[in-house]
Amino acid sequence: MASSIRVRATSTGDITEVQALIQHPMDTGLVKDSKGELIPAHFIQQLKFECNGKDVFVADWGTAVSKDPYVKFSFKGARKGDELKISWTDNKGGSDTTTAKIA
Amino acid sequence: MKARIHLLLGSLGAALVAFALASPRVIAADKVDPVADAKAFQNFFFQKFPNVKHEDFVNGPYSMNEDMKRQWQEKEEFPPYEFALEAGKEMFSTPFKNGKTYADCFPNGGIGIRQNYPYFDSGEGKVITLELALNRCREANGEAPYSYIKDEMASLTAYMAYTSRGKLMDIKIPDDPRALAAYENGKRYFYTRRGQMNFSCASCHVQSPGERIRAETLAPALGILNAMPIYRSEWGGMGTTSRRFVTCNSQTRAVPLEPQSDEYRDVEYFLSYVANGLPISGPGARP
Amino acid sequence: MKRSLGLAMLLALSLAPSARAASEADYKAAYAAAEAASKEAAGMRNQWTVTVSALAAAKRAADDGDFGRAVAAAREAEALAKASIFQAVSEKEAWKAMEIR
Amino acid sequence: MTTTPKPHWRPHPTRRLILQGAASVALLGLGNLPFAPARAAANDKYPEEAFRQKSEADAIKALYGKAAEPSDKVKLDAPEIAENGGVVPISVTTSLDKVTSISFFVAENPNALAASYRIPEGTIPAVANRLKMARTTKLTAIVEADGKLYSATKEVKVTVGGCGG
Repeated sequence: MASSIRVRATSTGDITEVQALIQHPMDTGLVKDSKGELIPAHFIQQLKFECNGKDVFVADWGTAVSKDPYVKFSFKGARKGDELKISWTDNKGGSDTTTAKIA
Repeated sequence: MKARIHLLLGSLGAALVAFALASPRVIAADKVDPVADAKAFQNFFFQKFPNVKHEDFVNGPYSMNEDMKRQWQEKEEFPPYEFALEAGKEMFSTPFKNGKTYADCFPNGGIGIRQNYPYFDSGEGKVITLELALNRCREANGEAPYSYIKDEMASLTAYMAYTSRGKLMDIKIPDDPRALAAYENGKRYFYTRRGQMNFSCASCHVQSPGERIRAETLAPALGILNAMPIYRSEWGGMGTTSRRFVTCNSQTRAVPLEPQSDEYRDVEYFLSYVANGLPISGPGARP
Repeated sequence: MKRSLGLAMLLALSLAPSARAASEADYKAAYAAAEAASKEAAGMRNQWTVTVSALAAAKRAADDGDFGRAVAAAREAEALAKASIFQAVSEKEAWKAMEIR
Repeated sequence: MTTTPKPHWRPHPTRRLILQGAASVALLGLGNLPFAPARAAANDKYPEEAFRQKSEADAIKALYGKAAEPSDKVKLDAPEIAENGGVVPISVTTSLDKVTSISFFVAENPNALAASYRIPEGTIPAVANRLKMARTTKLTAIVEADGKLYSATKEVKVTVGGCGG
């Protein structure tokens, strides 16, 4: 199945802008389902972006991050064609990783 | 809520009067004229909201409220319906067990045709919506039909809508009395009050677009289906036209009809026809 | 909201039996009438969700043996069903008044 | 156990791989250790303790261990009325330099700390994301620059969704 991470990385001059959208329920553990039972907490805790072997951005997330989370940031020091590695881990030990070429 | 009750009693009273006076004159004057209807419908909104650009009406509540429009535009940079779009594209090209694909069921391979749906099928004498056509295509190829309100149908219609983005809505009413009857039935459904709240679609989307009902900013009825299917933050997921109709009904405390029953197909026919000339903007993101 | 529910309750009370406790027979009669009205409303494709829940509440109360509450709920369901029938009949023409011309 | 900071010079490739290997192993191992020490967020570990705090003050103390002072160099952008409490687009930018961390706190949420970002050297100190807000609340963004904390706060109105039924 396609990766749960959608990334757009575009570089203009020395600055690379990165946008990521991740498919994940981000359940808070405080919501009840239709049968009235609590849906257990299930959310991404850490999201890491690496480029050229260096962490360029690390996110620590709590339960207040929206479902199908989105994040945007920019960093310097990368060029078109460099590879960006994105990986996340959630509180249930789930994880996913993908790579994207900087356009 | 108090106002609603006066409305309830008031309209029941008025209805009594109208009912008593229903003289032939009212019936005779009512020749069905969709062209005139569409013009009057669009002018009503263009005059009520003079500074909303005509094509902006398809953006629903965002055409009514600047602060919300900014939040929407920010979300549109990387919209939450991205996953449904990609899933739809994948499903659209995955062949059925018999080797055929959806492209074989639709004109132009299903690409860029959403603006012609729903259409009136003279053979069957009924309105065919995009969702119905997709399920019929599945059944014709030996596949089980999808639920009309769940994600698979939303993903398929999302992809087909995306391939028509920007094309102008172009719904035809053939010269067939049954087509006129279906259009009129859709119009009747749109203006008929229902549920204990005694609301019709028009009570919210014609009388008070741009205003709030609790937290929701109401969308104008003009172009209200152009963005379907929509990803609603409220639902935390995709919603087809069927899901929107069913939930709207239950919110007025009316028991919803079966998805794709005649009334729903006809009201979709009416609403799409009067939005002719406005661009398709699906799939959409909504509050 | 309160007014229309009050209206329905008022309607129900006016039909209430004398002071003696409601029996299962009273409940069966009240429920049958409510169900008939609800079927008619459904037949006109204009059923209200509150009618369905009032009918269910009547059945639940009867199952608990509380026939007083069951009769009241059935009466309310009947009143709501009748209101939705009235709405459907009057809207047959009334909708034209709202049409954009 | 702390990972050695990334040296500026290009270390011998295999040494770097070993370092990276050690770092990722450390990370996995410490994923959900109960006693994560409440030290500055600059290290690799997930600030479990800070995310568990209810109030904003406790969360800031657990995450950074020091107080923040409001600064107009921190530009926080958030909607006046959230169209939907579940998806509130917010973003922060700052003209401060040597920024090492940016965090968002939603005062009225069950747990105040919503998200915390580590900004390595070379990354622009600006973040945009979408948060959940339980009800009308104060939203605070805190930027850690050169070891000091600077904050900006805005109120976001959140209303109950749905229209009846």
